Amino acid sequence: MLAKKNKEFFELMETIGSIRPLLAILASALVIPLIILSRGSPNLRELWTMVGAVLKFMIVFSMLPMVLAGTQIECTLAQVLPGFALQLRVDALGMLFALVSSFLWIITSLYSIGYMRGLQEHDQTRYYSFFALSLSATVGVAFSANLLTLYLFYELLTLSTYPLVTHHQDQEARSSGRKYLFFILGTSIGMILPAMLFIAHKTGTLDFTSQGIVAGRISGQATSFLVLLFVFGFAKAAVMPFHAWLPAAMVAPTPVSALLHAVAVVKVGVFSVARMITGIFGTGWLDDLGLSTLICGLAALTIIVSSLIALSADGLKRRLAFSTIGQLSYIILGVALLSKSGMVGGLLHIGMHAFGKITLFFCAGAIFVATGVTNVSQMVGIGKRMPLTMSAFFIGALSVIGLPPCGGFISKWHLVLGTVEAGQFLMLGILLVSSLLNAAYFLPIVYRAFFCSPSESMFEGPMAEAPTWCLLPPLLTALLSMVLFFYPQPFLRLARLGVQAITGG
Amino acid sequence: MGGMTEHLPAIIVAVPLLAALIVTVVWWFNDRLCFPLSVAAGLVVCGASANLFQKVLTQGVIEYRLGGWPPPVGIVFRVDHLNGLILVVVTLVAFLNLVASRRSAEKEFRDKVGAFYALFLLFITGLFGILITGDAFNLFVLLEIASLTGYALIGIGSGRASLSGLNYLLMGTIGASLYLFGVGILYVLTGSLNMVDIAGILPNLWPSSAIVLAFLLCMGGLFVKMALFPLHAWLPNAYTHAPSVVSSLVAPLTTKVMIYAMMRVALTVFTFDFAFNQIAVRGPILWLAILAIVGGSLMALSQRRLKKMLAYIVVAEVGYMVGGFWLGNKAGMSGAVLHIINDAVMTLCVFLAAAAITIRTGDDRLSSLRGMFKRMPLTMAVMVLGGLSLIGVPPTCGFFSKWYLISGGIEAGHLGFVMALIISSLVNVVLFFRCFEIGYFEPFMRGGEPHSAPVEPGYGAPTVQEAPVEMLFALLTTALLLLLLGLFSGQIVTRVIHQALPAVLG
Amino acid sequence: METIGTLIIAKYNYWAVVVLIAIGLYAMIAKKNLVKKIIGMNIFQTAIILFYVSIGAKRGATLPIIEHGHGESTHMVHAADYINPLPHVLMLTAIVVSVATLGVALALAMRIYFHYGTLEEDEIQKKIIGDEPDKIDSSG
Amino acid sequence: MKRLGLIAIIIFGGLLFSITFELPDLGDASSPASTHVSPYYIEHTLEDTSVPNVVTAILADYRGYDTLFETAVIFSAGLACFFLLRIPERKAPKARFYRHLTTGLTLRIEKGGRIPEESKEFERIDSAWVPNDVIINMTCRLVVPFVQLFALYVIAHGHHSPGGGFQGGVIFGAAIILFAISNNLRSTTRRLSEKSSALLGSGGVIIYLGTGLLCILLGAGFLNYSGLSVFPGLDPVSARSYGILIVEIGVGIAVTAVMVWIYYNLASAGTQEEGL
Amino acid sequence: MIWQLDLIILLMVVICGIAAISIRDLLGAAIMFGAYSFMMCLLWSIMGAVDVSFTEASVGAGVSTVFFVAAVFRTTRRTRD
Repeated sequence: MLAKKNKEFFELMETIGSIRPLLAILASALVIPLIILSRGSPNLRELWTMVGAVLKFMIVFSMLPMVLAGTQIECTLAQVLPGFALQLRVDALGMLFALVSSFLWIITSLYSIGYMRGLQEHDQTRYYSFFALSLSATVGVAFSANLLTLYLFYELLTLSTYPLVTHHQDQEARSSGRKYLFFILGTSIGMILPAMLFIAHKTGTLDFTSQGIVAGRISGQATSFLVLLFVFGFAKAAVMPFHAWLPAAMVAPTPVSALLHAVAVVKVGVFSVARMITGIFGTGWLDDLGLSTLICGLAALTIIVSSLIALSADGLKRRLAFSTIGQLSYIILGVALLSKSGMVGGLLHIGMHAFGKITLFFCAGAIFVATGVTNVSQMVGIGKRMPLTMSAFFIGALSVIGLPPCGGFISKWHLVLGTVEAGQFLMLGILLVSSLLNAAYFLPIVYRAFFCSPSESMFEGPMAEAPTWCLLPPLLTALLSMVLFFYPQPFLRLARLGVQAITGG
Repeated sequence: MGGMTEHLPAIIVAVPLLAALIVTVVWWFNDRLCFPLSVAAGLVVCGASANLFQKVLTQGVIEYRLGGWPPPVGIVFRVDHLNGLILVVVTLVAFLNLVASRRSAEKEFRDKVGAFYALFLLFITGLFGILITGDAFNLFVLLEIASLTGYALIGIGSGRASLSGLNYLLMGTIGASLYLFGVGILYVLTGSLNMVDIAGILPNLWPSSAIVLAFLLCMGGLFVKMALFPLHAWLPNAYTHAPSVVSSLVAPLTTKVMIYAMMRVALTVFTFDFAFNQIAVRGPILWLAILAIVGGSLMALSQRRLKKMLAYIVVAEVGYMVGGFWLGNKAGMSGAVLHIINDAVMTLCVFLAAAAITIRTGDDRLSSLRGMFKRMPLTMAVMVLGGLSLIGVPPTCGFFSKWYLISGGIEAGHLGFVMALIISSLVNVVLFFRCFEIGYFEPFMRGGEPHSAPVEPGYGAPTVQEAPVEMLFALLTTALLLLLLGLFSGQIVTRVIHQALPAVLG
Repeated sequence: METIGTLIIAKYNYWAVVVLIAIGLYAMIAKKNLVKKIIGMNIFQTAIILFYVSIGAKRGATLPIIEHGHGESTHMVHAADYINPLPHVLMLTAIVVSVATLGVALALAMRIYFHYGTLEEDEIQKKIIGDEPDKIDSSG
Repeated sequence: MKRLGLIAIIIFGGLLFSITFELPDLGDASSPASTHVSPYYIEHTLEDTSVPNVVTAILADYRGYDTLFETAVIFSAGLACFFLLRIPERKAPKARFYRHLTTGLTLRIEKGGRIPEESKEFERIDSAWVPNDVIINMTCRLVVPFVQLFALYVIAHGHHSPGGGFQGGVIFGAAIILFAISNNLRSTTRRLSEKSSALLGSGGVIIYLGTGLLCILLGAGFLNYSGLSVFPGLDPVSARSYGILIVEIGVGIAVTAVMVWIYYNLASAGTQEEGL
Repeated sequence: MIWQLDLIILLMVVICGIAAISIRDLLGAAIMFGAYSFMMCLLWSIMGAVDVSFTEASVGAGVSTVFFVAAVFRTTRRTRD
């Protein structure tokens, strides 16, 4: 019955071939030579970065109307293996992610300029080049039509972010970089690659389809094993215990943490997991096997544990990192609930959390640039010195916690609805508890920044904000977080379309 | 010239041989001419092999009778999809290496440049000959010419090189003699030396332990030559102590060509049915391959010299190809053949990069990589690409051959092989990123003092001092090849390699 | 007794080949002196040549040089009258290969002697350990 | 190691031993080796090449390609020994030694001293002690020309009797080596310098390879000497016969030169000064 | 082929071979190797392989031995096994 309905739905759907997805990916990669060539003049170099960013967003955005109209855009690059092509396909899910990441790249680029110049960082050319490369990889993951292509861009992302994470080239960066590679490259080679080959061998295809390709071709036991391999193997999703790289990677310059570890890298992880659940395993098959509970359980565990760790973390970026780990699992949880609202919520959270979390990271960076402070315990009274920054921080925090009037509320609302729909009341409880925990580790920072006795305050004197280019981006993203509450399109529409494509309703 | 194309196979061996002789003569009068002459010969051979491959693709198997005698009376060249493909890659790799060798050859063999180029050309002549010959005994002769020149080229290095060279010579001679012995037994039993002819006669004699022994001797001899674990002992030292320009020639080519010879002997002489169904050697050889992969990788971990580490990686890679071939299914064999060409390019890439670094630092310890990303950015970029390819990261070519090998392992249900491949990939990650870390994090040292303040590696860093132009050209071309082979691997496999595999596999 | 006698007559060359191969291999593996190893290598190679020559032998046949009259040589040549020439040709090549290998091997051995001052493998190993303090680097 | 090697060898030997029973008997005229391909050579050599020595015919024609590379192997060995051992000439030695031929006295002339001019009375030698035995010298001088003559005969008569380019070349080379051993290296290199031996070595192989390539240019295949029949007075069969002769001469030259070349380098440890 | 003669020469070959690898003097070993080669060439000429034995006589017993002697002369006669 369901399958039939699905089929009808797909007949309505159109697929057109176009080179535009490829252009969207290449837009940032192609500016790299220009960036390197103009390494002598910083202004020109950063102009190229901005050109790449804007161009990329425009191309992605130009495909939005088609996707909203229910069209898929396809582009086959090369038939690299018999039966397995490097293929790009833009659907609602990918569009959602690409839109978020390419838009936030523009803002991050602006922020980078302020941050990197403010701190007089070294090797900025390398920094901008690899930044552009990693964005290419991110959009590539978003637009992948099959697991092989996704794997390619996933690995590209890992490698292109390594120099960014270890940008400082000191001992700490070195050990963090090691951890980063160990977890991410190790899992992708050790777990994803064999799992992918196993599926390819058993099914003869790796394409993402709405029903999944595994159903009926691989036994239930093997499927559960594969699910575990994928959920843990995409270590960028930081499901515990494969999360340790994320706090370590916070040694990176803040813009890197902001874009990559709030938006690109980690979201690539959860996006990949979501793709596996919807496109490879198929929701129906997972439901039949009852594996939803397994994934939900893993996610729930990660949510609670990471929130508890975040409570006790003193470094602001470290706290944000653990918060990110928890929020990522929301997305996995939402998708794994397999109920319509839950999935909408999960997918929406990719976007909503991105805006909220990037604001928080921007603020953390701005604080560091302006005062050099990195620990929460040293931020008492900072609201008086940097009121604008801390206001933005407050809004970002609200969004991440999931309170109105911020975008985060919308996604969390859907998640809650989803748990009810799926009848998973335990998960509902966990969502609520974790929201409380979120509030518990964010709000005190804000509270003590503004409301403290003068004797406690560590900052005084007149208002001294961070440089303009560090200040504007967080304000902008904070504003956008609020806007998204009132006007959650096109993300909501995209998420709904995506879920529709999967469940066929 | 239309008439000449039918003589292409002869040209492929005759031209480098002639060039070697002419270089020897010319060198006594003017040593400037050696390099251009060699390069010209390399170009001709590259063109000829590409042309020949094109012909094979359109016309199928090409047979060339030497002296006009039909087989089995005379010797024939037999070029099919398998050796046509490998020939193209081997000629290309040899050519690139020839181009890259210029500066370091002039530096290291100042007054023997002519002899170096002549030996170089004779070496590649031997390899080309092995690739195209259709005669079991002729293969031995060409094997010896390639080996003999290889011993000399390796032994010329400083320090322990001569000892490694002599060890290689002793082991190599045992290998070649075992092979010769195996061919002798085959000759006693069949009365023929032509590969195809022997294959036609052997099935009548099948339940014979003498054939099994002949098979084991041939394989054993080739295993020694290709350094399959546990017969690999000669390889790491030989490749480490050889002059770097020589190791970048010998390392990518020798083992690959020997693996080709193994395939040729197993498939064409003994036939697929015999090698895989009649005798039970598949299992043990597979386990040897697994040991080679794991052992080579682990040994590589404990090395502190770049070239020695790479040499142990070569040992592991031999395991890949041997294992893939002896999986005996279509995916595994395609993977093995694909890996021969990919690995030739990958190994060339990393060994050339190592040579470039050795030229600039005069040292191949891992610590000499310090600050190399600043000092030789392009070389290191190429090395990163080569490393990624050896790790097996898409879209470099190494990923695709690994794909076939692993799926072959899954298809055969041989979990040990799959696990070994994955472990070795992970170890390669550690190996290469250890190198990259040193190059990236540790500042360039000169005379024990950090050349630039470690706090600010960006400023006052040592000036860029890239590899010589010729070498850089070769490096960049190799890097390009790595990507191209990756992107076109689908076509290579379906259009070429599948034609080359025995028909039994479908 | 009779059968054993004929068996010996029929196979003794092969057995000699086996013995010589064993001698050669033993020298290559067990002897520490490099020149001894090289001698062993040559014995090993000649053993295989002997094997080929034994293949070519043909009872009741003569040297593979065809008797012929000048001008009109019309009488039939019977293959059974002449020893199989093909293995001889192959072995000419093999002998030449072995002398070539010998030359290169001796050249290498001389280089080793000039570098280490000895031809004994174990003494060389000791010198290597003494020469290179970073021996750990190159172990294995 | 010793014991382990011994055990391995015994096992290997046992394996080989057990196989011998499967092989055809020694001298068995009906073995496949004697019945499959080799009768063709014996029965067709005369009509194909008009060379009665079947071994020569196979060596230089039927399997001429093998032999080409066999020559190349020898050449490589010469080149390899040169490459490995040759030490570039040292500049101005400290002292020079001369021998007064009639008395057998050795003169040591320090650097800067007056060096005797080229004369029949003095001969330059390399070290204070270079043996000079008149009997050996003279005997060898007498023997060497005959050995060389025999070598030439072996090369030229290879069509009809055992022998050919290789054997002749080696014998010719051995004659020169004999001269070098009995006299000294310096007087030998004066007659056949290292340069000319290297040039002759590659020249010999070039003759072989060139003949093969010439056949291509004349429209036949590589090493197909019947292509030489375009020259006047040759039919394909006699063209093959002459082709074989040319090739054997090439082999002879190459082998002679390379053997001498290897000897020079081995005997003088690469200095080309003081022989055995 | 006279197999009795064959056997005797074979025996000599084996003895020379063993002697060549066991004499504790490299010059002696080289000479024994020459003898070995010469015996081998006799054996082959009895077996009818005249060309091969011709070559072995000149190459194996002749030039090879000279090479060995030259190498030993330039290095050392000493050996411990």
